[in-house]
Amino acid sequence: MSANKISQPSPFARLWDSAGMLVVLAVLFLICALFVDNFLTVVNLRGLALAVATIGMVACTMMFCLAAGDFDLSVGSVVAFAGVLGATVMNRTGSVAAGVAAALGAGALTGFANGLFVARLGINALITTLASMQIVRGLGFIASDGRAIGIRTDAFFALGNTAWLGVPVPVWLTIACFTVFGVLLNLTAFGRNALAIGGNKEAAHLAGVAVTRIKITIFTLQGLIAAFAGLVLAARMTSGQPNTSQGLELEVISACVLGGVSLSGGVARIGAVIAGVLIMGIVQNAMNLLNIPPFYQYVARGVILLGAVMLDRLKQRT
Amino acid sequence: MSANKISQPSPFARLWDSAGMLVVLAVLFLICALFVDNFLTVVNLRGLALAVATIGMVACTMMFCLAAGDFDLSVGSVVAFAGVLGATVMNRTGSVAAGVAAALGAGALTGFANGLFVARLGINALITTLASMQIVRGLGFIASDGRAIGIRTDAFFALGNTAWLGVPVPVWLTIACFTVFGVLLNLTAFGRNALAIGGNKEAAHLAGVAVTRIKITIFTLQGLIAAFAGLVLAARMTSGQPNTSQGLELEVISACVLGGVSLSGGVARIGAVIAGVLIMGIVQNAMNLLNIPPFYQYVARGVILLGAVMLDRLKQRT
Amino acid sequence: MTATGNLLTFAALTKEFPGVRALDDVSFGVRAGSVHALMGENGAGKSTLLKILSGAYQPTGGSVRLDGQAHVFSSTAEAIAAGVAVIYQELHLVAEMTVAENLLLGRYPRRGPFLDRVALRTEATRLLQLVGEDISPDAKLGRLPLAQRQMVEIAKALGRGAKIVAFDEPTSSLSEKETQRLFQIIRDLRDRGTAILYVTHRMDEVYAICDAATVLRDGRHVVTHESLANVTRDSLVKSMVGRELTNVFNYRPRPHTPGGLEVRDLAGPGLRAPVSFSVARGEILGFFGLVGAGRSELMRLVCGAVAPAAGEVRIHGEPLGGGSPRTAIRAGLVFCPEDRKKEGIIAIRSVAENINLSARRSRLRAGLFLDHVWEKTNAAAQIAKLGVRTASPDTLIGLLSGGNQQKAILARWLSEKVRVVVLDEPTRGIDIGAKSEIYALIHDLAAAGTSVVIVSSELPEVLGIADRIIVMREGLVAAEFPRATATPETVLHAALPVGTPT
Amino acid sequence: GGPAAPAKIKLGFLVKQPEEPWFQYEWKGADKAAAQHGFELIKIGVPDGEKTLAAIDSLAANGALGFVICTPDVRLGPAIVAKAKANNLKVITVDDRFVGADGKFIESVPYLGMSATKIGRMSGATLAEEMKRRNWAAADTAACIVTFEELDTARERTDGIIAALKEAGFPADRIFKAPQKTTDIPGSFDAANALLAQKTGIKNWLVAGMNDTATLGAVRATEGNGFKAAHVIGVGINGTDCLDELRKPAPTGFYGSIYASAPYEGFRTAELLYFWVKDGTQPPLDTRTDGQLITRENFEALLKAEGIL
Ligand SMILES: Nc1ncnc2c1ncn2[C@@H]1O[C@H](COP(=O)(O)OP(=O)(O)OP(=O)(O)O)[C@@H](O)[C@H]1O
Ligand SMILES: Nc1ncnc2c1ncn2[C@@H]1O[C@H](COP(=O)(O)OP(=O)(O)OP(=O)(O)O)[C@@H](O)[C@H]1O
Ligand SMILES: O[C@@H]1[C@@H](O)[C@@H](O)CO[C@H]1O
Ligand SMILES: [Mg+2]
Ligand SMILES: [Mg+2]
Repeated sequence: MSANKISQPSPFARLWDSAGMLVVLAVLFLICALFVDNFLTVVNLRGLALAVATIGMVACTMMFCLAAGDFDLSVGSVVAFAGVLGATVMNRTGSVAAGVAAALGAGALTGFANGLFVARLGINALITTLASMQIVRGLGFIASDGRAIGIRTDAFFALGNTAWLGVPVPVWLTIACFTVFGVLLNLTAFGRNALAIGGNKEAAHLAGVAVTRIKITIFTLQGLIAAFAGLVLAARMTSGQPNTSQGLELEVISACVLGGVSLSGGVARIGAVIAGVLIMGIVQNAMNLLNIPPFYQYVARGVILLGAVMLDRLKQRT
Repeated sequence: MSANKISQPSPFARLWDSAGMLVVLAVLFLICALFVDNFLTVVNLRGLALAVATIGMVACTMMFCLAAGDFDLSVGSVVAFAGVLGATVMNRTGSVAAGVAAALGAGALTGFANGLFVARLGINALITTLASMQIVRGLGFIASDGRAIGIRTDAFFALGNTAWLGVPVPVWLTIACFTVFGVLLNLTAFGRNALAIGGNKEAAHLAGVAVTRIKITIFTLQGLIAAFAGLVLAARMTSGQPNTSQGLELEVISACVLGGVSLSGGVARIGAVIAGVLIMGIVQNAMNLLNIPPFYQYVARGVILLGAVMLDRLKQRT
Repeated sequence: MTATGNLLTFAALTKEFPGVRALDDVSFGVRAGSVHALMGENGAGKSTLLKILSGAYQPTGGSVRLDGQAHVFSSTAEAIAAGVAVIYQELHLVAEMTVAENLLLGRYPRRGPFLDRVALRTEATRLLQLVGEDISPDAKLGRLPLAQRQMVEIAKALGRGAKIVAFDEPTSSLSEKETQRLFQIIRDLRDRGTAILYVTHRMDEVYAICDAATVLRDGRHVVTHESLANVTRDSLVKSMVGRELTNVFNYRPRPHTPGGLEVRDLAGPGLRAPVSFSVARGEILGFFGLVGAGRSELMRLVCGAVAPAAGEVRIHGEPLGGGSPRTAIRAGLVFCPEDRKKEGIIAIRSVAENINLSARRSRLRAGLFLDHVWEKTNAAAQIAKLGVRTASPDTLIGLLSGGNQQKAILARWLSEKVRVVVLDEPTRGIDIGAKSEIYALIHDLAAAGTSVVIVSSELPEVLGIADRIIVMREGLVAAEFPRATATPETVLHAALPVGTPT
Repeated sequence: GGPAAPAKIKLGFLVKQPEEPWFQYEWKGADKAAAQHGFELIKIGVPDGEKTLAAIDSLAANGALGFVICTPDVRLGPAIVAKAKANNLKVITVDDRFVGADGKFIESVPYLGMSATKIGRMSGATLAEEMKRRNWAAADTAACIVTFEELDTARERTDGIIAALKEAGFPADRIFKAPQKTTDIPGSFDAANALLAQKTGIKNWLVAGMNDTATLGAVRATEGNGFKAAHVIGVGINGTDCLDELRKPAPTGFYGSIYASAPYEGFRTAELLYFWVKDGTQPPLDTRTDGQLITRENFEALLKAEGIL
């Protein structure tokens, strides 16, 4: 604990404090723009945006989970299952709407079950969502017999493969998620209550916050959005893949934590989450552009992850 | 917040409370012994014990990490790296001692670095150990060029492939780990201090407990034991494999949590950890013996995991 | 001020936090074998001074002299080694561990490489006896009531045999009996030559055990009285608050209308028999009792924090269904719990967030969106009304001084339109000036027809503010006194266990 | 090249499991082609569908004109083809052939490799032959096939193994699957161990799996259960993870591996793509390579010739 200087913090320091990761993001972006060939091309930026679409959507609700002091490891499985289920139902019925509804329903149901176990029965979130991660992954394999299910309904591909104003639809959908959940976090009582629960569950309960209901809602939304992301991904891939998105949960949680969301609850900012997601995406993209061999990519990813948090940590020294 | 009884709990309730998971374990064991063919054979029990050896050893130190309120995601990578490094050094120098020393040294160093970042620099444990998980995994791939490195020094195989009193050496080593770390947790000030740090870091710090030093020690031990487990694994497999033990971290953490170790720190019991490890091992073993198809195994694993915690949770209602 | 004869001297201490100067050039000395009161309003800097003494904070300027040597302790371990023990305002205990493990935290006895469990238990038992607590050393700390936890905290610090002991509002969660026991301990320490620094907001305590007193205001040193013999209460208060303060309680009789809160045959954990009572509209009902008498437990049942085993709660004649704080609040019953750190504040959220948490419910647009104008104005208004000392409404509440946190939590409940207010130890840690303002607010609430229940372990407070007093003892209602017949003697007597000589 | 030299042609090489030695060798072969013909090779690992699509985007951004791919899932074919077309990139598939939404191979995309089923059949046939050579009685013998059905190509290979064993007359009821939970050596070790605990009274074991790793783990399990090397025939696939095993001074139960030439496949596909991009030479649509059995006796010579040793 070192001595603190008084005096009003300078405007720069204030910006740095409230937006540390955004600054790190900006610096990273600038470095890549200057030193990585082809980084700043329309094609690449579009690719980059698409590459973070799934993580971005799921991160929105994960942020809420973390804000309320929980987390959800089942998201990767739900993404995969939603794709498989959506594909199967669409192929059987020929109806896009039926496939979408089935997938979203299954996702929401998974989330609701997670919520029930965690919030109502008080089962640890790690165990609960690790269990549902396995169960849902297994169901995905069973439903597809372990093979990708090709989708034959052309109408569905539009969701993944068309663009509007030059920006692909999945990217618009990600932006929409960021907006909706940003608003939910900052401008509604729901968001504030989630943060209060994460900050001090007992105090929130005594202050009349409906702790159980809000937690269940958050988990349900998490399942719903993961399923939605799974559908978008399936549309992009024109197939539902039962073994896709393994490890997504850790990527999403680290993007959030990198963005400064506290693992122990009570602290969350949508801007920071966006920054976290983009930082991870840019690092991967730049490494691909620079043709760094995969084994070295592991090392580089780790080093950069650490570097980013340490840069952010600097703000507490200034 | 549930009701507190003023009356003394009955002896049965006390046993249940302190040993809930051990009871679950006993019941599970009994069921398998009765209903699963070949479960209670020497061959199978030996296989079962070997199957949980790696998880068991790593769980000992993970328990300490969790007790102190942290966790370590890098263990799987360290296991793999230690095997690869040990194998490479042994092949190069022909000396088992040199290989073992190199692997243990690298493991301890990784743990020490994790500890420094988490305890001294205050970087979040998730980010830190996720980063080192990637870095160390990458180093393992680089060192081995992605290939399994076969060990040609016969002397080393003894560590993995001999038995003493009919029990394989790796199992003895696991038992030794449980004993050492059980003693460390329950009978030393180090163990108590770790729990105090996890229970209330501020209080421990104000009472003069050397929080930083203890945390760094724990992480270093974690790295050391993970490397040790990696060596034993390599000896058993007669090769160091760079992509082994992916996902080990989650398995180990869930075994601990299943055994009742709190994710938020301050609560740990070695008996419960052993129970957690064995429950997970028995479930997997029984499913294999019962020839449950792999896709259904996912579902079954999840359901049983949930079932076990819920059974344990019952104790809070009685 | 000279350092002669002083075991402990603060020399030009300054401590700055971002946007706040908590201490500003503070100097004074504490003699060996004396009890030195440290007084001042909430946020005056008392706890900060103690944390510098203990090495938990490092000063921005100045130093602490022990035996004439200047120190700036860079860690708590250093201060402990130098013979300093501090009992902090907020408890620092590990809930999951046993009482014994907490008592000897940081200095576990060893036998070779191992923990010496026998010595641990023996020493813990000795410490518990020292503070006169009959608790099992093997009990889990988290299961103890607040007051006992406070006593454990005290015993823990005393066990180090320090030559300087500092207490930060140790009695704020103790009742009369423990307080007396604590005073005896402090006198013993003093007689053995220990220098004692004692932070309190209670005037009675200052005169009961303190030999000298220092007053801080806004982080600055106001005065040090080396002897209290010729210092009047009023002049002390004036140097603290900067103005005269007469008639703290300012009691005014009010009309009571029946049908406020009615509690019938309520049963549940902590109560040995069903409890019934009622509070009229406009009435203030005080609950007095010793630690563990069951008052807090009763209130938790009333407000739905714990589901009752039987019985009924009515508000304005309507039965309160549901059994959760949420339904209670919606029916107009609010509850301010006693353990502010655990159940009151959300430390990592802002002051404004903490104030608006509950009341914003009825200000939402479309049932969902925050009314930002209201959020700002309400927080600002409440901060002003209760005099919460905070750099801004956006400061994290956890950074506020203890008393200011308490005020912010009261502000949360005063933001509500209420019919019944249940306050459990509402003035814990609140300075005397603010106390009188809060009493005035309570009177105003009552005058507007609210039913008020106030649980307090401070006898003068209950006697001073309540229209009627219920005394609880060992999970039972022991007696009830209208204001007219309540005297310190009768009330205290009813609270003591049967057969205790008075 | 010098300042006046025209920019080098850039080509991508995407593989599903970059950590596997197989793909490391494929990349090495492709690197050789790049050095020989003077183009630039961009190597990206694409473990799942999403990463594949992202990798194609970054190839396009990087100015590549085409790519060779071993897809993480053959049913990603239509999406990959569409993405390549949108970015004006030429595609050649290696190892695993694209499958369309109708379940049929997409034959319009040039393919080079050896089918997973075929390589599996070779492994199974090798087991049967070696068993015959050792004169094992069918009644004393059983087969332990380590499976990983979560991965489509893995299943095709193990299905191939089983099919070949049956065709060789091995009794179907003595072929046992041991599903591995993870695809590392301990994963197949634990799976085989559980199987060995159930099947008592077997004297000789045939052991195989999706790759060398799977077989190695199962061979270790037989050793742990007291089976001497003479009573175990283990055959792997890949021929890359088993080299140290084959070098061990005393023979183990690991008999040999079906080696397919990864460096050749990498070299050839990269070269074909380069000619296609540069000169418009259309590559053949379907090129098949052969697997070869490597054992303790022949592996040194054979792999030296391949440039792997
Ligand atoms: N860690 C901190 N960061 C920022 N401000 C702080 C911190 N600790 C204390 N302060 C501020 O310093 C001032 C003095 O606080 P302190 O806790 O010393 O007051 P106090 O005299 O003990 O008050 P109380 O009687 O309410 O306990 C307050 O304005 C408080 O908000
Ligand atoms: N002698 C005792 N030792 C330990 N626990 C006790 C004792 N007496 C009561 N308790 C516990 O104290 C609780 C009741 O305390 P409660 O907080 O309701 O009392 P209170 O009158 O509000 O006193 P306090 O001033 O401590 O708040 C019960 O949970 C009971 O189990
Ligand atoms: O995945 C396999 C790889 O391991 C190699 O054997 C070639 O074929 C691919 O399908
Ligand atoms: Mg204070
Ligand atoms: Mg109380």
